[in-house]
Amino acid sequence: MTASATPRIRTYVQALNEALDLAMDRDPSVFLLGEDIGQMGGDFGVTRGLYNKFGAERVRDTPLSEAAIVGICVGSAMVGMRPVAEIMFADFLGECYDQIVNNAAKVHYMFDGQFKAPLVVRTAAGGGFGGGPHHSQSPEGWFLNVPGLVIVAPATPADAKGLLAASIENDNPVLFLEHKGLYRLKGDVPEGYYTTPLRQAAVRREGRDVTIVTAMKLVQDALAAADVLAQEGIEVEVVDLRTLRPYDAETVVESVRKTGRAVVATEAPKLGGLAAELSATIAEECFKELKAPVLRVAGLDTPIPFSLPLEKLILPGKDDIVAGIRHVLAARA
Amino acid sequence: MTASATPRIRTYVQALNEALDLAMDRDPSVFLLGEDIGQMGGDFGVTRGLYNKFGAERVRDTPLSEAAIVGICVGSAMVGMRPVAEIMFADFLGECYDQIVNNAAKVHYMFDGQFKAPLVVRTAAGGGFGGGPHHSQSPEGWFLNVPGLVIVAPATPADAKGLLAASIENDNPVLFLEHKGLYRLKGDVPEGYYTTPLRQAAVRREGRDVTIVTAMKLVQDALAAADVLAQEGIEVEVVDLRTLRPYDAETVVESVRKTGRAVVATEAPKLGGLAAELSATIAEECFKELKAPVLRVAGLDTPIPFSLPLEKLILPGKDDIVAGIRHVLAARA
Amino acid sequence: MSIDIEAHLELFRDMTLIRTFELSLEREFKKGAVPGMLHIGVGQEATQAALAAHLKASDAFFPDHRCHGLNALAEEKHAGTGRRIMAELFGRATGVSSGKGGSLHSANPAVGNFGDNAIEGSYMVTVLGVALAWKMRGEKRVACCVIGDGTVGRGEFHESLNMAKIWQLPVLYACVNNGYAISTPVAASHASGDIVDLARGYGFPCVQVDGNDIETTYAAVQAAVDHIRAGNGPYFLEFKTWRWQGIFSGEFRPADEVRYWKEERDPLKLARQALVTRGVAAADLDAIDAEVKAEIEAWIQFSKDSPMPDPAKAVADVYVGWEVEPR
Amino acid sequence: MSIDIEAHLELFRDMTLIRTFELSLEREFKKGAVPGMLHIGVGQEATQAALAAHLKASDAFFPDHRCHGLNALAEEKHAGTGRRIMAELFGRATGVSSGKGGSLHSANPAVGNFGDNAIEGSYMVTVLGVALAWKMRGEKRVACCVIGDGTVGRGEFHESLNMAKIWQLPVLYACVNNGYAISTPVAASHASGDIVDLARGYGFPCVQVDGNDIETTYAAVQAAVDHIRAGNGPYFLEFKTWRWQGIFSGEFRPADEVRYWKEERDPLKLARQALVTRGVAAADLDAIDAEVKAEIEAWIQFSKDSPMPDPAKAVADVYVGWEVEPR
Ligand SMILES: Cc1ncc(C[n+]2csc(CCOP(=O)(O)OP(=O)(O)O)c2C)c(N)n1
Ligand SMILES: Cc1ncc(C[n+]2csc(CCOP(=O)(O)OP(=O)(O)O)c2C)c(N)n1
Ligand SMILES: [Mg+2]
Ligand SMILES: [Mg+2]
Repeated sequence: MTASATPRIRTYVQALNEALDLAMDRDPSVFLLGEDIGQMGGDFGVTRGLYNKFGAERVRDTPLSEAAIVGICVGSAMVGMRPVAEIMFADFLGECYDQIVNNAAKVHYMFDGQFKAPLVVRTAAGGGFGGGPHHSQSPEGWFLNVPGLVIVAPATPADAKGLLAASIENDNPVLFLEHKGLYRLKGDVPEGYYTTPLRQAAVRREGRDVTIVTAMKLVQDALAAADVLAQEGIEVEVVDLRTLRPYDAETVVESVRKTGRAVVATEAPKLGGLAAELSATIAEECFKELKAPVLRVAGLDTPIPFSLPLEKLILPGKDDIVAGIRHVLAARA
Repeated sequence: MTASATPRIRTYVQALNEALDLAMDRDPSVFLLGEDIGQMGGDFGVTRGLYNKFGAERVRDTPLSEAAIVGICVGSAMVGMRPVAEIMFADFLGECYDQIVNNAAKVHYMFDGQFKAPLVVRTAAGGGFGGGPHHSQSPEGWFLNVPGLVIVAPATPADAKGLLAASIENDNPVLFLEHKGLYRLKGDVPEGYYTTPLRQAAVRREGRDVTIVTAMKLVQDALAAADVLAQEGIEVEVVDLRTLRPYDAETVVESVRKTGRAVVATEAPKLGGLAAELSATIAEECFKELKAPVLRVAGLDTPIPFSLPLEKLILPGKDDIVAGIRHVLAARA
Repeated sequence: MSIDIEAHLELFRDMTLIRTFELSLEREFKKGAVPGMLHIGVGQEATQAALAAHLKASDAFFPDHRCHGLNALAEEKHAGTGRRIMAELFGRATGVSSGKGGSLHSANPAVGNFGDNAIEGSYMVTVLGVALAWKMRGEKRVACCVIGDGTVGRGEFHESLNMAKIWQLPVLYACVNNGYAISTPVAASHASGDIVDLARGYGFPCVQVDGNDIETTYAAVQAAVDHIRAGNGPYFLEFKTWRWQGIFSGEFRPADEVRYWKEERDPLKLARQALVTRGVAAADLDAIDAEVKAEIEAWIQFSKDSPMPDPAKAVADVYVGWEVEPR
Repeated sequence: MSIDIEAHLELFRDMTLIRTFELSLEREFKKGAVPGMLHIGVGQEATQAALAAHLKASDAFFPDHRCHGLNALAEEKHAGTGRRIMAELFGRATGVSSGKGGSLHSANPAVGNFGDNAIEGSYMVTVLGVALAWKMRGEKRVACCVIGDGTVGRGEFHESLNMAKIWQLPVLYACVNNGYAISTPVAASHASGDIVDLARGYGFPCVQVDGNDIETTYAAVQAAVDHIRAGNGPYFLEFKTWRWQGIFSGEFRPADEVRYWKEERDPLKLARQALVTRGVAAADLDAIDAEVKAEIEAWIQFSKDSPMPDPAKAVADVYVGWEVEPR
């Protein structure tokens, strides 16, 4: 997409809504299902207006049956539909884990390519609002070791629209993570239908001193951190992963080969998550260029507590990224 | 445990059975539940004889209700029982994922320590026998990013017994992975009740040239690989992780600091799994000492196919470990 | 089937407490003093008061997201005051879960409160474990789970009722059918708008009752608890009721439906009428009302005056016996 | 209610094929020629033959782990030969899933076979999606899932039946109640040993039939499929039957039960008797038998002669359009 003369400012929620609206206009096989997505427009308003426009057949309210919601996606996708499910909170993915991991992700492979599962499971991830242990998690780590699955996670309104459209067009099962802390974020969103390619990271800001690789809401925090450090003359390169599985290791590696230093940041805990994967790949691929160990900035190794001051301690933010970058820069080659 | 004069040879299955038997003898709050674990003794014979000895109350056959099996574990553990569930195949953990991740792993934390969840979910993991995509997976990666959960995975008969007893004694929820390829493995198993400490890796073989960090069946493959390489004068140190979460990073790091080179090996795919975590931690902690990038030997990024020659291509084994070690040794510092 | 007047008055008082608790809480929530999400139980006081009346501290209940009132009553009855439930909602150190749980995860096993699980319905299988332990140990206790009509959509409904039956477990299912799951009408979600129709196949008593009449709910819970304590296995109660809270705070239901339930079926108003008919002076009821209001304001003040949790709590109790690194 | 003699003979032949397929397969399995695990459908031929008779290539069925026979019949009827099901079990390139699936994952959508999912019962919710798509597109097709009595323990049973009803989906539930899940008797697993008791609450037709009498199963499937095709929504059939295979290969059931089912209720023997009674010569039936046996041996030979899958298949089709690195 090209930058338009006057920016077209929309929220992340509006951008997602536009993607659904346009995708449904273009392709009659696209339909939506989930809890309270109809008249109510979903818990976060992402499907608002679509029920009135497309009707109850294509914007389907379901019972609290998360396993069935994803099962229906797989079955209908097997016969040519393009279902887009909303799982109200990402924390509830545990209830349809089997369907995602053992059905959606495997149906193409285990039946020798005879079926495809072009479905999208959209869900609201992330914390920071006092949602407590069951409404705040970042679940990408739960699914990172699952071949066959695609995980997409936009960090800007423009990407929210383009990546959702691309996910719906894609022939693979996509777990689409929307960070709750981004829903109200505003940005320039091009008009009309467009797709943003999957498996391509975006360099959000160029810099030569250190690379930070991250995704979702922390991209915004990383950009803010880069602003702070820029005042000290430190040039931070910010890589927004966008697709988390399978991901664009080339862009990541190229950036770190240039800067020689890397911080990776995720809201999820450090142990066994996306941060580990990124740190491992960077260390393996940039062995010669790395001037300091990769540093993981991540959520603490705990569930997410309700009380706001505690939650703030658990989840990483701009200050932790600034501190992490300083640490990595302090290390001598 | 000390080595006895005459070895007491038992299979891994027998060792597990002894641990259950002795734990039930010692502690009336221990009980077993799962599908066909009663009269039949479980799909792999791990509970054989216990129904006759302890009766239907303490060795409970259940319906095919995996969510309920784990839910019952959590509920009974909250009021002081020590349930040990058998989930017939690890692939079925998807059906009780919510219970493990959002209930068992969080009940202690989110209610401020007022409940504990001292439960064990035993399950048969791993491939290599033509079980196909739903009976062969290594699921540790699904759970590695889940704070509050303990993951234990014995590689020898003696450890199978000691680690299972320790898991039952432990006050945390334990996911206990038994590799199907080890069930018939024989080894010296000490008599009587003993526990093998959790969170302590075992150095299975000492060596100064390269460290291999692995777990479960691949420990046996790594030892075989070390034998092969020893004939060329290459000394491989084999670290058996034993507890996969939270794990013994000290032993791993200490070994790699000594050898300067590391291979990590898992049957599960490389992307986003245990191999990534180990590679990241080694690279971060042994930055100065590493003479070559850490190498991940892992399953290919695919579901597990049924046909044996295909499965053999997907899953790593001794030869892949040998090749991996050679590769790491070939890299100049 | 008339309750004695003392008990009836106490139930009226308990219902008043729930109503006041919830409305005051909502006021504070709207002011921004209460973080997170809020689901309130106004309109459903008769089911919660009846459960609180019959469950002992040695029983267990798994509350749902609208059970602040039940939680507070259990605290009052068995620990002297309900203010620690309020404090939990404010995320304070004095809350029952030290602020780590909030509205959706407040527990206190000492009063029988086994905590909500915000994954709606997941505790339908957890409750089996509690009940099984008690049965295995020969303890005559009741394990109750409160579920909404929407929650019945979860597969665990089936796994739970089935296993409760085959093992004859002492489980009380208290299903609060308020007609909607968020915005979705019960009949659009379920093969039957009467949840008992879905439960009956499991072969244990399933009884549907008017959830807005305290005398009815009180007697129904009594019968259920007696059945269970006598060792007769599980029991399913469906309370037909209605919640005053719409979608979060917005109203979406037909005006005549709203009017009917709020004006003709308000459980508090009905209870007041019944008591007046039994000869209680309106002034006595007003006095109860005033007393309860003062009490709740005191709880709110207590909550506001309470400190935030100690930062060390953030990394405490992840594992029993093992430390987690702070930042 | 008598079927015409042609159809009856064909059903006999189909049942004979299933029996022969399974016994020959078991023989090869015991020799080590067939890898993995094996569950065979001997004793349940009448349910599978009846389903195969009424399901069209344009319908969909999700077979369970004992449905090699149904799978093979669907191949025969709609693709000319069933040998690619056999080859799949041998893990060969010529198998319906090119050897990647095996016994538990053989599919061929061209004949309506949507594949087993070895996570028992998971396809109870997948089938809803197929049925929904057809309903949305106005296609008058049937989506069938075959489930065992044990599989009914899964929570998805509830989610599936409930949603099939509320959306009036064209789903045929074919529940094969053979009395056991591995070693566990149905009555020990379920609130009722009659699965229809658990299904009836959802408010659509639930019919229990003798699963060993081919005339009964044939008529029952006919009625169900007619109902569904006419747009009347879901239908639940419970076939009361018995499997000859015990726990894998060991027998654990009471001797008189075994004798009863094998001698008095053998569906093949019953069908033979019925045909003889109808005037068919025993020699004609023997001829069918011989012909089928030769056919199956040819399928086995075909399987053995077939190559193993191309190694490139190991990394093919993980993602549509994206490559996965080989080793
Ligand atoms: C498994 C799960 N799915 C969805 C939600 C989101 N959610 C919270 S409350 C609710 C509606 C529950 O309806 P009901 O059980 O009828 O309770 P009510 O709010 O009417 O009292 C939903 C969908 C959740 N918390 N858990
Ligand atoms: C979810 C799940 N749990 C357990 C198993 C293991 N398993 C395979 S077949 C089976 C028994 C199934 O019983 P039933 O449905 O009655 O079928 P039958 O074998 O009697 O035909 C079990 C427990 C499985 N494959 N999937
Ligand atoms: Mg409701
Ligand atoms: Mg069965």
